[in-house]
Amino acid sequence: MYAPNFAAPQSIDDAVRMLGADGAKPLSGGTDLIVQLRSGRNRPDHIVDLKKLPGLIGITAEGAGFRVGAATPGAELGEDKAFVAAYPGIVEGAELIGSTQVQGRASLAGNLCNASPAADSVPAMAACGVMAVVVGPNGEREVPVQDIPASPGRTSLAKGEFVKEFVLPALPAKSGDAYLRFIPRTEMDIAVVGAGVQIVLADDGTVAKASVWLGAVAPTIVEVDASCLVGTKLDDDAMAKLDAAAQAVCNPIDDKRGTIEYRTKVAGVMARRTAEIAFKRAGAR
Amino acid sequence: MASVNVSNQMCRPYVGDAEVLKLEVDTVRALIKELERRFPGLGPQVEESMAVAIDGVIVQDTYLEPIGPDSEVFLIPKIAGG
Amino acid sequence: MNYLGKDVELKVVGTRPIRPDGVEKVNGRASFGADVAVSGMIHAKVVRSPHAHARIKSIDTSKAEAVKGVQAVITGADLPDIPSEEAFVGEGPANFREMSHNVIARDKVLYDGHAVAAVAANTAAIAEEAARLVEVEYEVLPHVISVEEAMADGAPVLHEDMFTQGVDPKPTKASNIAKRVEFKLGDSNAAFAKADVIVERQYTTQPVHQAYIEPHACVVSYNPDGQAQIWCSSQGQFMVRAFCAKLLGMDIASIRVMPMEIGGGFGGKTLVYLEPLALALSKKSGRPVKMVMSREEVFRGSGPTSGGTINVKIGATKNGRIVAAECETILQAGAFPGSPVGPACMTAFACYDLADVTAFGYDVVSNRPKVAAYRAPGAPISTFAVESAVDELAQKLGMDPAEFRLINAAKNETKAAYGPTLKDIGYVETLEATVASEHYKSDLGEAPKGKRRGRGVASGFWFNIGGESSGATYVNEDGTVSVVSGNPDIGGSRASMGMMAAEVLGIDVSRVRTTVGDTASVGYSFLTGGSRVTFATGMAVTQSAEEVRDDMCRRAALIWEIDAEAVEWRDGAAHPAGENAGKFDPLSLSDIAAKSGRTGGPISAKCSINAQGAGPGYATHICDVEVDEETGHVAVLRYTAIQDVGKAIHPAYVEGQMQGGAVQGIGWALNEEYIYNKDGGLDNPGFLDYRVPVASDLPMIETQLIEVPNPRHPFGAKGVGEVPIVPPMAAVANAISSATGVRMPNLPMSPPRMRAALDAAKG
Amino acid sequence: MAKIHVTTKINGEDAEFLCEPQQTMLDVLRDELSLTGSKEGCGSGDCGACSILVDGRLVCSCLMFGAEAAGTEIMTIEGMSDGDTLHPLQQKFLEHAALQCGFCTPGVLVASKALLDANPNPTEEQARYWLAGNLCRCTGYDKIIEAVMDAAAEMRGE
Repeated sequence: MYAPNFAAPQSIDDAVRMLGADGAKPLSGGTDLIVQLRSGRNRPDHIVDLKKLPGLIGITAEGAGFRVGAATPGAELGEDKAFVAAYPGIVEGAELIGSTQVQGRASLAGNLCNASPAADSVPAMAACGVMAVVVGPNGEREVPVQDIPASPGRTSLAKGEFVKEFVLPALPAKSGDAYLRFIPRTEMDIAVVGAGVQIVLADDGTVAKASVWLGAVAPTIVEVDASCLVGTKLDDDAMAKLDAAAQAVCNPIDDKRGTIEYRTKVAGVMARRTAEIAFKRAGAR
Repeated sequence: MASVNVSNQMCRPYVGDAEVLKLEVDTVRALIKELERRFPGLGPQVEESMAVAIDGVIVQDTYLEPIGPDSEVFLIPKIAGG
Repeated sequence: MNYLGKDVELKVVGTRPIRPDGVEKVNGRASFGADVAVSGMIHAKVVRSPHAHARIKSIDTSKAEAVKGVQAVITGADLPDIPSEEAFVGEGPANFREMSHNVIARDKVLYDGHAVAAVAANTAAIAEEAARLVEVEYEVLPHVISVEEAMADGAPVLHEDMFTQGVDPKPTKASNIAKRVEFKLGDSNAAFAKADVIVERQYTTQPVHQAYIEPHACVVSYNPDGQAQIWCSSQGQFMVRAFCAKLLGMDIASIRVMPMEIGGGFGGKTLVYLEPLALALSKKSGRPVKMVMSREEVFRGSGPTSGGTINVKIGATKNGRIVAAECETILQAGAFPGSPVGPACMTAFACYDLADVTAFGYDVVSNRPKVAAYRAPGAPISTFAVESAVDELAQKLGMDPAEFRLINAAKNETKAAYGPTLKDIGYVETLEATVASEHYKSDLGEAPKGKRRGRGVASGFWFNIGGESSGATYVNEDGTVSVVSGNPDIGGSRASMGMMAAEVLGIDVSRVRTTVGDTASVGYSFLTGGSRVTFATGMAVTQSAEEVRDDMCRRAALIWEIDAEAVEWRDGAAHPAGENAGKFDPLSLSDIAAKSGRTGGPISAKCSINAQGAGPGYATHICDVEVDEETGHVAVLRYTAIQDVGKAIHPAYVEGQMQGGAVQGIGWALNEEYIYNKDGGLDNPGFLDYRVPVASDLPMIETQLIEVPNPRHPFGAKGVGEVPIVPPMAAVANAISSATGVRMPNLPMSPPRMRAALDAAKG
Repeated sequence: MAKIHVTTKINGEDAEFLCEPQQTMLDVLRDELSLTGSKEGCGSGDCGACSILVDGRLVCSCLMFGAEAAGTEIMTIEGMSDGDTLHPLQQKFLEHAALQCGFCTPGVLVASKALLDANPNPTEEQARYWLAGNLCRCTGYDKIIEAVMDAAAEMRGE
């Protein structure tokens, strides 16, 4: 009979030790792990619930930035007015993970470490330069979020390591972020294409810096060369170039959620539409 | 006499090219017996697998339904639903 | 008697009381199949084939049997080998031998998910673990998924003993084509010569699942004396009893089935899957056995409806009269014959008054789960094609699509394309209501940049059925009334049964409590399906209430010592009538109930009938869409369903049927499909990727009830549950066409397909 | 591993149970505590029929281990009415015929309560998006949305 151990450590050290055991898996919101466990795809010997660890749930304003506990459910992000005002794109990503019910549990760290290329919060976080604080047997390190997923279902984390929290940098002045995805319905689907964008404006209202990341179009999220937007106000020409640049980085698969051709075309569309929202938000600041 | 349309494909193995028969029958039971008398095998086929439309009203699995002297009778496959 | 006259004042029928089982369903106490627990119960799980087509070389159950807590393991060898025997069930004829082989495979597995063994153990977790240890050795065979593959020369044949029926001469070689059907009126081939405009096109639809939210579940207790009890959710307790008796070789009297609440069926629970296995396991283990499907098992192992390929050709004169029509429908039956190709052909042109029309089709097996009935089986598939073609014809003629349909609409005395003359139908009324509706006249509004808006209409037909039905009315000693129905209540029928009884008895509906009887407490009833319950079982209940009413008049006459004929029943009481009028105070139902012992004993009546003459149903739907040109996403902006319902007994539940059916149709149109991988495995056996509509996908579904009474029903009711799923796919496709100029002949009209079609149209 | 002993609060009352580590909260509710009002429609968080509130937050009980209930307060459909008095949502669902088969109803009601707790005055669109995780195959959602909007209005005293 399959019968794993279950533990909810109270200290980081205990958690690191427990996760160092063979067949140990961290439990955050559990919305991926429990489904995988039930289907038999993933049967950990030890389930280590991280939610009782200090600081794993909650949002702390830190200077002009934030720290977000790794296991904070997405719904909590959307309820924090200051956070929503600062990082609407990351909230959009987090609030698109599954249903209202799923958002009540699913966390940024889970979404990241499940290492699905279609994870909604990851392109948004990557566009904003979010760092993951990783703890493990060798102490603590900060890693850009995009470096955690290695390939579908696999992360770059070493044995015993887990994400403790996320550091969101202070917002540049006149910046705005956004996340959009395309799905066949209006809710409840896995992204066919997701796009996270952060745009920083120069004093003259043109784009000074643009960071554009796409999900679900390659084995991991990919960055789009958005230099074509710099110095523009997203005129038609710049947008056409962005569309082409987005399509150029796609390396998708044909599957039940979309074809290679379709995903590639829609990647361009999503990049443009998301950039437009981020641009407007930046302008409004 | 009732005019009985047997053009449906399910009747064809028994009736050949016949389409409309004039039959002296007053109930579905009588209809089945008469069809069986004329075309052996058609009786059970109608009884088990077909519905009878009498003047536009579809009946199935019943002997009792009356057939009027000038009724239009149509044999069609039985119908169920979801 | 009937209550149809203009002078009949209905007090209950046509109102919207709260359903009798309502409170239980909002406080969580209603008991569904998986909620049952009985003493000593153990749990069982099915072992399913991972292959689409394979010969079973051997099954080794020893490792599973050795697991601690395992009580019994069965394979196909544990079910009796029964002869081939046709029966009429669900959507059409079925063969019990094939049903048995579908419930558990014998020498071959025929689809991914086909049951091969089952394990019963002390807990569901142990059963699941042990099921993984059942070792099946397969010889994998080549498989076929689509009808085109299945019909191709040299295709792997599923059943070596299957020869196409309905073709002349009879084939000598086995194939995957089970039968050919044909319906013909006049000479369509010659009549095309009269046409000024012809539309000819091929359409395809994908199999879609009924996707009821409650997975199949049952508890079965087989006792050493050979008696068995079954608690399960199904569309027919008598169906479960009959099929289990057949498949296990038992007497019908030895099986009692308790109908639990059913969490949706839509045709998909008109068959047995788990019950025979649970019976065999209970017999073998000596314990009551519970079986519950997972959602994945529901998708892989229970019936969707057919997908199909439909070729339509319709010709019309330039003044808008259709002169010739042909439709070929090829349907997937799944692993065993029995697709609804017959009704698909019969319904294809049932909306139109045509002199020269041919509809024919093929029933084709392939390595997919055997199809089950789904709301108006077959009709949505052929109708999608025909109603798309009719729309295209109207476009070519430059005519309004509703007006074009009005010119050609079937009316009373129209000879239906499938044969009989139509009677008491309300199709024209739905079209007139469409044209007159605020929705149809309204402006579509301006679409945002990059999006296009359009409006479509489409119509649909379903026969509706009657059939064997039982109901009973009991007058209780306190003056309340108990009504028992022989049919599982799948969408509020207990309310409508109670309302019809209350109307007959002239009492408030709150005094009538309706329950669904088990197989030992009410007469036989054919299953809940075919939109038949309110019509047919409603007739039985009405007649039983009438008998009770007449009996109460006799009791009053006895008390008053006058002739029974001199008593009339009104407003819930017996009144002396004729020359006795006013001589005695009325005796209420409660007064008579209180004296029932003295006047002859309990007052009750049971009624078992074979209801005939269910009136056919027609509907017309209006759909507004907005198409995103860049993503191909289609949003339904506004939707109206207009339907002839005969007489709405409980209008809220009639509207509910129309809204639910329309939304299932919208799902079928836009996103739902079975997706198979190259190995013949089902790729989307879950609600994540089998995409049924969610609340945010939809607008309010507006309804308009047209009431053209069915004179064969005491209150004029017609079946209403199935028609609403027939028009939506074409209504959506026609709206897309009006928005974009692009015709979408292939379902689902999912975003990748829509975008590809838009790109292709741009060239 | 031995069973885990969990103490929690369910529908306002102290509760304790033993569960296997891998048992979901839904399994615990249904199999250990005989609270069968929460339903399993999918077991993967896609249908919402098992919706419960944990410390006031809406979750799928099929996506939570029973062991995680320790120290929380849980509300299930069985705790929605106040004694014999139905919650306004329950009453409106009955009045609007917002259920047909009734299988999704417990989950839809719990989710609707969470919506109105968080937002007493939702727009139709907000209600539809909030309830997107509760599949209903019978009603087409129309009467559910009507009932939720009507209950919200009544609870606001309108």
